[in-house]
Amino acid sequence: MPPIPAIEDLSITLAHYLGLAGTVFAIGTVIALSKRNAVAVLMGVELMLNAVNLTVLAFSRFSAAFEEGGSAPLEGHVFVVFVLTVAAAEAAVALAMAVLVYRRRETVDLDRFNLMRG
Amino acid sequence: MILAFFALSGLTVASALLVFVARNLLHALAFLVLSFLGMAGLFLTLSADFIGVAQVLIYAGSISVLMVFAVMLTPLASRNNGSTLYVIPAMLAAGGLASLIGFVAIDTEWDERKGEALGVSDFTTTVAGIGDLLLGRYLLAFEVASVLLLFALLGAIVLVQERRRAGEEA
Amino acid sequence: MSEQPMRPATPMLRQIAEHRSLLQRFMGVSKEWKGFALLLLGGLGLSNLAIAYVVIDGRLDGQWYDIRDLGNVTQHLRSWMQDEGFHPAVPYLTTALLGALGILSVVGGWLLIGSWVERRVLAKFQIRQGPNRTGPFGLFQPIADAVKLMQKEVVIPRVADKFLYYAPPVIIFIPAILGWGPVPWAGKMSFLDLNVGVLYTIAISSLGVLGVFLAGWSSNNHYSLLGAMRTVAMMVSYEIPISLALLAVVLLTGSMQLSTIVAWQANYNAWLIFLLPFAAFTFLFASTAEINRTPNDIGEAESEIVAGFYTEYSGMKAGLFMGVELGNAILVGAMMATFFLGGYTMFGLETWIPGYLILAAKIGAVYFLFVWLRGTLPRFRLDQLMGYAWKFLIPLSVVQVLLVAVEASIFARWETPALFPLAAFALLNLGLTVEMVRRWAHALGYAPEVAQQQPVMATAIGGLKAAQKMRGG
Amino acid sequence: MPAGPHQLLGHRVADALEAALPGAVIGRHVEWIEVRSDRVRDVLRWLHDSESFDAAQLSNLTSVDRHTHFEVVYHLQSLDLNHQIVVKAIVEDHENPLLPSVYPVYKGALLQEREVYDLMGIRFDGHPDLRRLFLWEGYPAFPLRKDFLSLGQITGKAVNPGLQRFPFEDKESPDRMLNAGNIVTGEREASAGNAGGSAGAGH
Amino acid sequence: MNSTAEPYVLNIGPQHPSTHGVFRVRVVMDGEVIRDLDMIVGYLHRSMEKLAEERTYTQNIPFTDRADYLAAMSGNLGLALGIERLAGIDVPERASYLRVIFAELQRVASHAMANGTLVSDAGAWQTPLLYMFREREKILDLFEMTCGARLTTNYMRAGGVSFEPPAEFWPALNELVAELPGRIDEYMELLADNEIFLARTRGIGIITPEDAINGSLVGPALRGSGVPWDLRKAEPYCVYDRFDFDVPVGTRGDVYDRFMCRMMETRESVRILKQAIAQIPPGPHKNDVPLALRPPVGEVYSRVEGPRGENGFYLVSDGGPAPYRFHLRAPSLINLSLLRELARGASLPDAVVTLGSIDIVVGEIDR
Repeated sequence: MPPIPAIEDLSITLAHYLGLAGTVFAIGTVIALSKRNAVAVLMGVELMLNAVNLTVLAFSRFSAAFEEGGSAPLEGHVFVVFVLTVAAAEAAVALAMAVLVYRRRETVDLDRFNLMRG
Repeated sequence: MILAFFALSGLTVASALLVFVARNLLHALAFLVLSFLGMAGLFLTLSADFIGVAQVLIYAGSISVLMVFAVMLTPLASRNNGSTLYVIPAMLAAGGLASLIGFVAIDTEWDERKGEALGVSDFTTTVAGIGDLLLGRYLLAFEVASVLLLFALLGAIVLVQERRRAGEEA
Repeated sequence: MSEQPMRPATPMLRQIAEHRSLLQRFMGVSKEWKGFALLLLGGLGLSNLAIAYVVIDGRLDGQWYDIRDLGNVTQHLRSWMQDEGFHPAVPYLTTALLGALGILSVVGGWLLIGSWVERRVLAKFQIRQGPNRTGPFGLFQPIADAVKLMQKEVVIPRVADKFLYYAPPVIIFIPAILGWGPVPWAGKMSFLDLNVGVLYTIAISSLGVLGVFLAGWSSNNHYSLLGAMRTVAMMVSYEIPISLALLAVVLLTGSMQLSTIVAWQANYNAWLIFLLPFAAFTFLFASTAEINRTPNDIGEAESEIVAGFYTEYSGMKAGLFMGVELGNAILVGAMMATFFLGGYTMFGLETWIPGYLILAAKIGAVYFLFVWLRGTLPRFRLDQLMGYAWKFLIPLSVVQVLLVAVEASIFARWETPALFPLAAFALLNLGLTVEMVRRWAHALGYAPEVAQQQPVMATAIGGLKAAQKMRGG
Repeated sequence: MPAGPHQLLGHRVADALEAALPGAVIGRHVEWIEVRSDRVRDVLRWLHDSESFDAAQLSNLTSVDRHTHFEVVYHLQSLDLNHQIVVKAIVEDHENPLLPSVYPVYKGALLQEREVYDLMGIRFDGHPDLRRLFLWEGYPAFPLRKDFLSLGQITGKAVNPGLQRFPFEDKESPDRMLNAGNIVTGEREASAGNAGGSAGAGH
Repeated sequence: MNSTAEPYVLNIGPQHPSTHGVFRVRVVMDGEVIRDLDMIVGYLHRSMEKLAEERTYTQNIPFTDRADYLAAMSGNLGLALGIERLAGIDVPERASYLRVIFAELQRVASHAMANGTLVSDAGAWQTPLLYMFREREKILDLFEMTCGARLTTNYMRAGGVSFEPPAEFWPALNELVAELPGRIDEYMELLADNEIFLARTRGIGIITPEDAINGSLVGPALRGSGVPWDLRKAEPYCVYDRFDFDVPVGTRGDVYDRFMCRMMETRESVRILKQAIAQIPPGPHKNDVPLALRPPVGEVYSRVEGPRGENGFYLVSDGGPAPYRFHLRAPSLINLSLLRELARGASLPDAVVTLGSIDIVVGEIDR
């Protein structure tokens, strides 16, 4: 185990961001897997997407090309833009479905959705 | 910079945890928005100004409002934020996932640029670059994404209309 | 007896007859005091002229004590601190804190002045006096109000969700302050000159929605919830016209940076309100919906849902809501001035008098417009407002964005003086806007000549048969 | 002559009614007609539908307590012909007054009949929403009846049986039935001293 | 908006800005739409009809001030006419003219109040209300000059009016009558073509003439529906048959028509005022009538066209000094008969505007 560096020597590296993203992703996973309410599950999914965005941006920021070239590598940013787009679309449709499911089945409790059980 | 990173990450992780813990769905929603805002701050530390602001606009401003509507359209009884029986396996799986990611993050020798994440000099504009890329190399993907948004819009409208018809029949 | 002036018969008439205007009262004071006041005024004017001469002369230009642009001062301070060898974070933090303090004091000052102006001007519109007891012209009334609000007991509903009840006054105050960040007060005087300033503005304005909703929901009152749902629906809807209007601005000026937009307008001596009249109107109208001002104040429609989302708030919490409402009005004034009215510039006048004063004057003008609207217009209904946004503003804004895109591409390829294309664009946009609005309104079924059908005069009385006869004839 | 300037003579209305609805009219007067209380809806419907009377509007509905019976007074207005018809329904049963509601004929009777029920205690059969209007549910008396309070009146009438003191709303009681002991019917003399004492304390 | 949410009960009033007093409505709402409505009145109930049975006829006149406190003169006039007809009392001609003048002034004042509050209900932040208050203040000043009171005038008496107006009354009245048409034009300019006001009031709260007649609606609510019915023309009391005036009648029966009918009635009132000022004869303002009046046994239903419609007074005399039965026909209450039908299916803002256009006075509803 390496010694903990003093606060002056500490610099934020890619690993910090990746660890943070992993933590948030894990929390999102727990929420998405364990929550009963459909909206809460969606919250977990959004958190997971956010963590992924953070990872992508960190990679973009800490890539070697950033230092070398004059222009920043913005592919990661473009990727995040698409993720945001898809997240917005997904949220709209998923929430509409949650409301619809409530109208049909009078509940948003995911445990009660047993249509496939036959 | 260090302070900013740790404060923002602390805010993000703590609010994300509170989303899990909160009893009331609307409390969870409030914490979720806080988490989104912390995440936007983290984006800014990565000199992603456009993405940071877009994060605020889309997540904190719009998706949270969508969720508010979804919560309000469901009755009072289903506004709790309870967990299912899967909470223990889910936590185990997530813990494994987090440790795996952490292990990979620490263990890999990244070909990365060292130093402080945010200096003044490299906080350049990203908007023009993103715009060039979106309308240049990724034009097809951009168009597909716009079509996806359109279909999401139409899909939501169709769902709503079907719901209304079902309500009239009932 | 009839020669003598008649004594007014009622106490109120007597009071009116004995009332003297301020001018009359001034003319009545003694000669010494009059001379003193005139001397004072004259001295002030002369000294101002002297200062103006020094400024125009150019002797103050570029110096840190040039108060025409307070950005000089902070920049000077920052470079001095960097030269002195402080830790690199210190100069930035110091200037940032100074700027934040400046913004806070500006907002606070506007809150005090704005509430007085609103009450006073509204009173004049409504042929009454307005606050006139606390201090000269009632100028201290806002302070008295603030003190009163702070002293008042905060009553919390027993069934309220305590956690969420406390948060909203703070939550909605944050965007009202943050929104001032990118506003350029003078050439270098901008706290947060983001290159995504326009996007930042939209993002910040969308943050208030959640505070409003939580306020309405946590109060556990039907009026509050109704007001909150109305406000949320309206704010979400009207973000789209605002975004489209600002998109037209961004397309034409080619920048999302607020200082660049202002510089563009100053460079071409063309305010964007002339070039993009429909965008300006859309921005103004949609802003009134965003910030809950008349004629779109349905979120707190007094005659329907008492006070809307903050019905259950009392004391300083309600005061914060009202303050945010006023502060948002002034913020919209600043945005309107920056985007469409040339910001801190005034056709070259900004080299003579400080730019922040020009911006303040423009903010005041827009704010006066808001007060005027509030004093004049009735309120729309929720469905009418939503229909107005979705059926009218958004389609026309999309058309306008397409038009502006074409114009911008032409303008970018234009070599010779920009006067001709800009004049052509202004005329074209104005004409097309008028024509488009007229045709689209008719297509949507707007028919004023039918709506204004007046009652008819009947000379004979009757019942149902007479009514049927009149209706048939 | 206290009749209105455009008031139809009661005899004319009574003659026409006698021909159309025999037995409904039990009294005629120069200003008004008196009809049987159970036929009042038929009478009003006939007047409303008839061409020559055209009683299109029920302009006023009120009631008078005559100690032995109630009169429910209907002022009907014809807008086209510009005349007024006064119909009085005589409700003989003073203990339990009941007569048919005219709401099916005149929608304007909705609140006026509620008011009469509230203040005079006359129930209307067929009224869609017969509740107290001004006073709350469970108010122990009907104030416009002449025997509302047992105190004497300046008109010189004898002391009536009725409430000992003015009733008040009992907010504690869940159904807001209030001071039931206030209603004195038979044993008034027995508890007179007690009630009088409380009335004195109240003042 | 969220039209599929579960219905909930909203309690509007008794303290609410748009109920014009202590009027309470319990509303079952589905989102913004009203599903059902139950009005609860009686917060201002003073049991006038019962109290009147223990007071003499003259003592009962102040009750009419307190019933419709925005149109005290009209209430006074109705009761005074009733007493006169019951007891067979003559009125001097000058008194009749004075009665007409004051009743019309009262109508202008009351309509100003009604229209101002209606526009206020539609969301204009009190500006039209305060403008209309300006004229109302002047009219109330005239009342104060004449009888010392502004609201509860207690002016008409059986056999005439209580006071002759003072000398300064007539110039002030002339001035007011001269400036009123301009003021009315000003309000018409502000409101009649206002797009937002039209959007809020056109096609809202439509009452058909059949419903209006059958629902016992009177006054501007009836005339707004297109029924040309005005008691001043149908049953000319006082000296109304000597004046030339028209009756404004709405074409669609919506809120805007009721508003405009009031506006134009104000103009007609000014016409009547001008003619009355020109024609008023000299003479006594009052006939001597015994204080403790004992009318013969009989009953009378007298009515006048008040600002809110037919102000009816049903008096039953048993020969004593006090009426045996005293009933006020309250137009405010009876005009509300159709409120439930109008409000069901309307949205909350529409219902508020509709209620404002019916123009209720709670003192008269509750009595």
